[in-house]
Amino acid sequence: MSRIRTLTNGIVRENPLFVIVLGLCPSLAVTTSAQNALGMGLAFTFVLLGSNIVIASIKNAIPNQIRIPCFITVIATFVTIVDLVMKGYFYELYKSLGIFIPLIVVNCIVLARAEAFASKKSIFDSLLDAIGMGIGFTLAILIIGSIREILGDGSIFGFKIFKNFSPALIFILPPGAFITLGFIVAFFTKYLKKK
Amino acid sequence: MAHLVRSSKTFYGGVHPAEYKGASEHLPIEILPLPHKVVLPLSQHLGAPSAPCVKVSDTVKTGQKIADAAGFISVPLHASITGTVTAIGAFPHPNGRRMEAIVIEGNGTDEKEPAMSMHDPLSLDNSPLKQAVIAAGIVGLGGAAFPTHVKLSPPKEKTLDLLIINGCECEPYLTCDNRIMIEQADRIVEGIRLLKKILCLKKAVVGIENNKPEAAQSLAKASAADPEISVIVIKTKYPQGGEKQLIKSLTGREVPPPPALPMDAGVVVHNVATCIAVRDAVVDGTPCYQRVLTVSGDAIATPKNLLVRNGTLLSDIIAFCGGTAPNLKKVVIGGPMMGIAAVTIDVPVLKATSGLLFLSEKCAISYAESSCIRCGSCVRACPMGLAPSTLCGLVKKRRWDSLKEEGALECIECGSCAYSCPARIPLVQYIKIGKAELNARARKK
Amino acid sequence: MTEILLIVVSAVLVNNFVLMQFLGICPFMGVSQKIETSIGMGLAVMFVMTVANALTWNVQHFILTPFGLQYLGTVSFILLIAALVQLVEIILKKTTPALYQALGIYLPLITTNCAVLGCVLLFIKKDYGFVGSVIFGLSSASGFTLALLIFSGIRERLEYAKIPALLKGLPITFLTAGLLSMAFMGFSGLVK
Amino acid sequence: MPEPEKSEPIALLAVGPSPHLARSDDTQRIMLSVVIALVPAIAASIVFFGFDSIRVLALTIAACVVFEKVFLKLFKNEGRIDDWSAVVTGILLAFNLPASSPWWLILTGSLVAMLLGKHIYGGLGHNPFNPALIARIFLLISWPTCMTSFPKTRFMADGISSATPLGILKTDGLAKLQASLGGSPFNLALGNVPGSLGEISALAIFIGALYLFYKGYIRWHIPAAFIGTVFAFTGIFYLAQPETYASPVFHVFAGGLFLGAFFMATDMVTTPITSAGMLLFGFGCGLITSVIRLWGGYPEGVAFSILIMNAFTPLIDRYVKPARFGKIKSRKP
Amino acid sequence: MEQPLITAIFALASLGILSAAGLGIAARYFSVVEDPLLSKIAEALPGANCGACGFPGCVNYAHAILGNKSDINLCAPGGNATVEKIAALLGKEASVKEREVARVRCFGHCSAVVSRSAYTGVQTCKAADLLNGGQKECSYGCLGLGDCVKACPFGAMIMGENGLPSIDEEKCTGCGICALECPKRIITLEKKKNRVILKCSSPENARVVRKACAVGCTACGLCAKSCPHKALSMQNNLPVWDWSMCENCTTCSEVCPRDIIFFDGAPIPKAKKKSES
Repeated sequence: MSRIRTLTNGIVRENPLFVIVLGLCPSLAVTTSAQNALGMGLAFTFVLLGSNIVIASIKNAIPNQIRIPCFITVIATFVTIVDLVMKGYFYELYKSLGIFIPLIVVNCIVLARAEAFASKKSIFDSLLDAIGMGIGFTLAILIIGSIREILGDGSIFGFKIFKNFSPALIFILPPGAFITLGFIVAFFTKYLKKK
Repeated sequence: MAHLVRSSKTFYGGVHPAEYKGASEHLPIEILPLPHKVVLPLSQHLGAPSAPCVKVSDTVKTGQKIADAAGFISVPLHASITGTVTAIGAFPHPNGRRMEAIVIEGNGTDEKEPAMSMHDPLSLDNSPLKQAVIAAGIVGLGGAAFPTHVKLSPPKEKTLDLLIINGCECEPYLTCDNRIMIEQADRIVEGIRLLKKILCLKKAVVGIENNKPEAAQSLAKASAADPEISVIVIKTKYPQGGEKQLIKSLTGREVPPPPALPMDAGVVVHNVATCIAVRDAVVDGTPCYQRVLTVSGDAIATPKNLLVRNGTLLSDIIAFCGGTAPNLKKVVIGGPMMGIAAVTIDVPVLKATSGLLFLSEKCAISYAESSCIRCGSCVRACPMGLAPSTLCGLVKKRRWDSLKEEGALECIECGSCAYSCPARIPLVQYIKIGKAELNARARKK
Repeated sequence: MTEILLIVVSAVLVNNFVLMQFLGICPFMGVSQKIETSIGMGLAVMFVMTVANALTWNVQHFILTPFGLQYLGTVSFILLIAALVQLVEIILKKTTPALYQALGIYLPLITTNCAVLGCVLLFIKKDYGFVGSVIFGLSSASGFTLALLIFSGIRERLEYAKIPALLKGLPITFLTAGLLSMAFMGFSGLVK
Repeated sequence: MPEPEKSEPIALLAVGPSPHLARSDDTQRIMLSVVIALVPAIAASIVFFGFDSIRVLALTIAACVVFEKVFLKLFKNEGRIDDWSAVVTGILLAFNLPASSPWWLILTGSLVAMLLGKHIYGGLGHNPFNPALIARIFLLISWPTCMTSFPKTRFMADGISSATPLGILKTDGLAKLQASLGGSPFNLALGNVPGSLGEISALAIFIGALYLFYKGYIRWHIPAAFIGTVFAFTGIFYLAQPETYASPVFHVFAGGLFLGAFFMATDMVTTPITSAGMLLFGFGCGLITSVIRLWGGYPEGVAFSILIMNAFTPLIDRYVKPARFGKIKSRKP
Repeated sequence: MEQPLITAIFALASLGILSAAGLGIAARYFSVVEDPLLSKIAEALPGANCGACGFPGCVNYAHAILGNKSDINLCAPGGNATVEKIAALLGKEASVKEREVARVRCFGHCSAVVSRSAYTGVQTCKAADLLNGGQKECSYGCLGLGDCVKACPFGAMIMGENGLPSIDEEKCTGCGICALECPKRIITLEKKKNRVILKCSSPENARVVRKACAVGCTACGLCAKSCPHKALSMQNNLPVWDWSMCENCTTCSEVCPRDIIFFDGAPIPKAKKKSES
């Protein structure tokens, strides 16, 4: 029961983006299309998964004072892996995500999960947590990306969905990111409060 | 020096409310018949309330002292009619609260307490003159009710060079000062010369707004004999009669923020009505127990300028002025800008009550506060260079430290800001709340 | 000269870190509640970013590139920045406690400020020279500070506003940032 | 329960704080005066664009008022619908639209103005940005083609749409601009050029603004500083390189400078409250406008500059304060 | 393949060692001694920053405790748990404070108290009181504009429909902010175990009270006379309890002719009175 809860925690109740409101930079910057958002979400999930597992397994070996630098190093390693893999196999995506792939290093969520969860719990729990949080983040960022792509480009995953619709370009430009996220967070908090 | 000078110098800010003076400015002063009963609150001035020196059922004569000053910033109180003391206790005060007062029921006569008059007081030393002012219980009759003798006793280290006489009467509706300047200019000038003598000053300036040309002419004529008194006619603008604003307009000097006083700018300011009270006290030996006030407004049958005894109840005055209209909505004691709204008409007039306004629904505004649209009217209207809208926000948000930094304590509560606010926000009230809180905090420390 | 001017205009206005590039959003949202704190945070970021750029430029050009280790960039830069921030914190605490009181509390926030790392990665991508990198760091941080300052001014004013309950807190902050970003779109095209 | 012993029932006197007088014009009347002041420009737009202008104006005003009502209700705001502020926003928004605007553009603009520009902040008096300009920029960024193709006025040679003088200057250069203007500065001042509804006729705007000056609802500081800065700044570059840069007179009368300077940059809610602050605000607007016009990607910078200075307003208000009484010590010895 | 790997390891390690060394040296030469107790005390406090202790915020209170400038039992919201925690930290003996709650000493609801003017102005008690003592005839009673309700940091007060604030004694922490906020000073902190309260604060005589309010205390003295434990005495036209003698017996509440001596938040109903007599 509690394991399931650990898994689902990150999806709605403690959604990293809409509820805890962390990791804002990529969720604003790379959500110009649903495809970018999905790519970012998966890359992020991979890093979270890897770092959570590694940190959970070596947590006893890390001296307490320097745990944060150690965490960062671990995270940075996985980020570098993702960076290289994407460069090699998904070059288009890699180009459009730009520096936000290496910037996963300083994404507060990853560090926060390492500090608050992986460094205290078992490997399996950390794995579940990472999956839950990863899905939560990916879903959230996908929602933002889809909304922005539909409104700003009239398409989703690159497919045009409306005829005779002139999309509002602003939504795939920076202001649209803030405005979309603002309204989503507002409705999400309202929805949660009612629950 | 010419006696009648026009000056275009003025202060920053201020407003131009409609004057409403037409109803009473040409009416000669009438004398209100002796009231049957007067209620004399012990607190008619700023400072400690006077201490009663009569008992219930004592008989008193007009002008007899019935309460002593309780400290330096306090004044004695005198009976304003002849009769019997019937009660000493809490009675409704114009400020809305119940305050200690002495009640005298008149016997219909007006027997005067024997007074000591002085012949040629200007040849005397100034100490007996000052004593006469203290004994007469004179307060600033312009409305502030600050004990006059305190302003006549400057500390040694302050050097003064000018006496300013305030004949601005900048509040709308009020015309009593205008009338006394027209009708009793000689007495005012006598008073000015006594004040100069007491303060050891050579020069005096009377400041009058340019909407009272008759008063200015009359005073200039009366003071023609004294080359050291000049009459300066200045722009009509509210609050031209504010002490600090008047000093600024007449001399260009700015009194520093509190606790500095006008004395720090080298001047002392007295109202024209106070000059008459000083003259009466010194020359005739008559204490301060009556004054001229204006009764006006659109809900009173006949507006008047009246000489009334201290402690007369509003109801008696209403009766003499032919009663109020049925649509009476608000009774204001004092001027419309700074006066207070009375809760009942069973309150007495005080030494410093300069007017009684009876307003109908049409003239009495009520504050239906809407959102501030940041038009800046209040900022431009504030004669003290404050930002009332900011102060109001800080009071609402309870940011007391910032409130003090923004100068809330310098506010003179003239009402220019609230008058000019299109969103009808009672800015003065907010600032007063803030000031009260700041003062309470200062006392605690 | 023109080149440097272009770097400055580009970093401060056209490609403002916060409003156009989405770097440093977390501290931007976090410490923009009061003007005083945003000034403190801004100064701290300006200092750290400039020094970090100077340091990492050297690391990049004298260690990583010669040995063909560019792929280690992310790891080594984040380590350097973390160490730098902590070093600054320790030194400030001892030498100028007053400054520490004013800025010190923001320092831990800077480590995880993606603006600093982002700035480093960007100047490497753009292949600026040493002076260019330092100027880029300083002006990017100035752009961050400018946005922070404006934003905190607006937020201080919003405290007096009647924000609908639904939008109170973060949503209105995002929306305002969006509108501000919209206004800054006017500068686009200034630098091609 | 025993009744309190009441004295004879008399109507209670109203008791409130001083002052007991207030000036006669309240928020509602101020807004109404702004509407009246906009009438000359409305007339000019109808003269130049005919029925299209009426269509755009009517639709925008109606939409703004309806959205105002909806959001007041939705956000449980006690604000008043009859304060004319929505009408003012509506007219100003219409003034920023081309006469050929399709209905959906107008509705979206009105929605954005009322929601993002105003009601997310709690309505009248609380918005940091000018609502009409928020909508204009939103539309400009979203649908650049719609917002930059303007029908020619009824007095121009042919009826196909074209760019504004500023647009021609930006894309085709100075020579083309001079050719298109035909050498007459009157067309520009009068408004016989392509442009959005309200921005074309500087003259009509100025007449309306005079009324507001007379009423004392706007002050000279912002318009003077704004227009003055644009004139001076573009003038310097014109003097240096007259073959590349357009004359300052052109810049003053072209585009939305008059509309912006007199009606948008003087919006009380979103601008500084002190005179010195207003001068600073106007200067900033002028500077940014000139920079965008001369070197930016957009041909016109008035709207952007006002929005950016709106963002600076809280800072200006905080650091530029009125001079407090009592700071001058002019005591003669 | 081996060569770059070794360089990589070497480069990273040297970077790490360099930064570590720098930090180590800095930590040694620039160390600042800070009392670790401070942060512990600050953690023990609830962090509501309500100011009930008289200090601006919890951290400042922690400073004061540490500097021996203040008692440790001033934190009302934290209650005894906090006092014990801090005491444990300081090694002091906890002087436990008795639980107090705020109570309103007025029952002058809308239909009972006479209005004397129509007030238009800032709608807060403080503003109305400052202007002229308030819009009600009784100058000691509740003004009903809800300053206390707005001030309560714990949401323990609501404005009743009768124009009087009511206090949820479970939520009330006894911080006393409402008492300070009330311009009429009619909210007082009472020990929770004392279940009786007089809902009137007017020291006026019966004639004045009757004129102003249908439920004001007329100083009839019935309560004081009938108290079986002699716990009541009349002072300033109001009964005063001596809590050391009060047994919470409800007699005073039953005899009160104006039903304003409340027991557990309500007067003892008349039905009960009759049935008992």
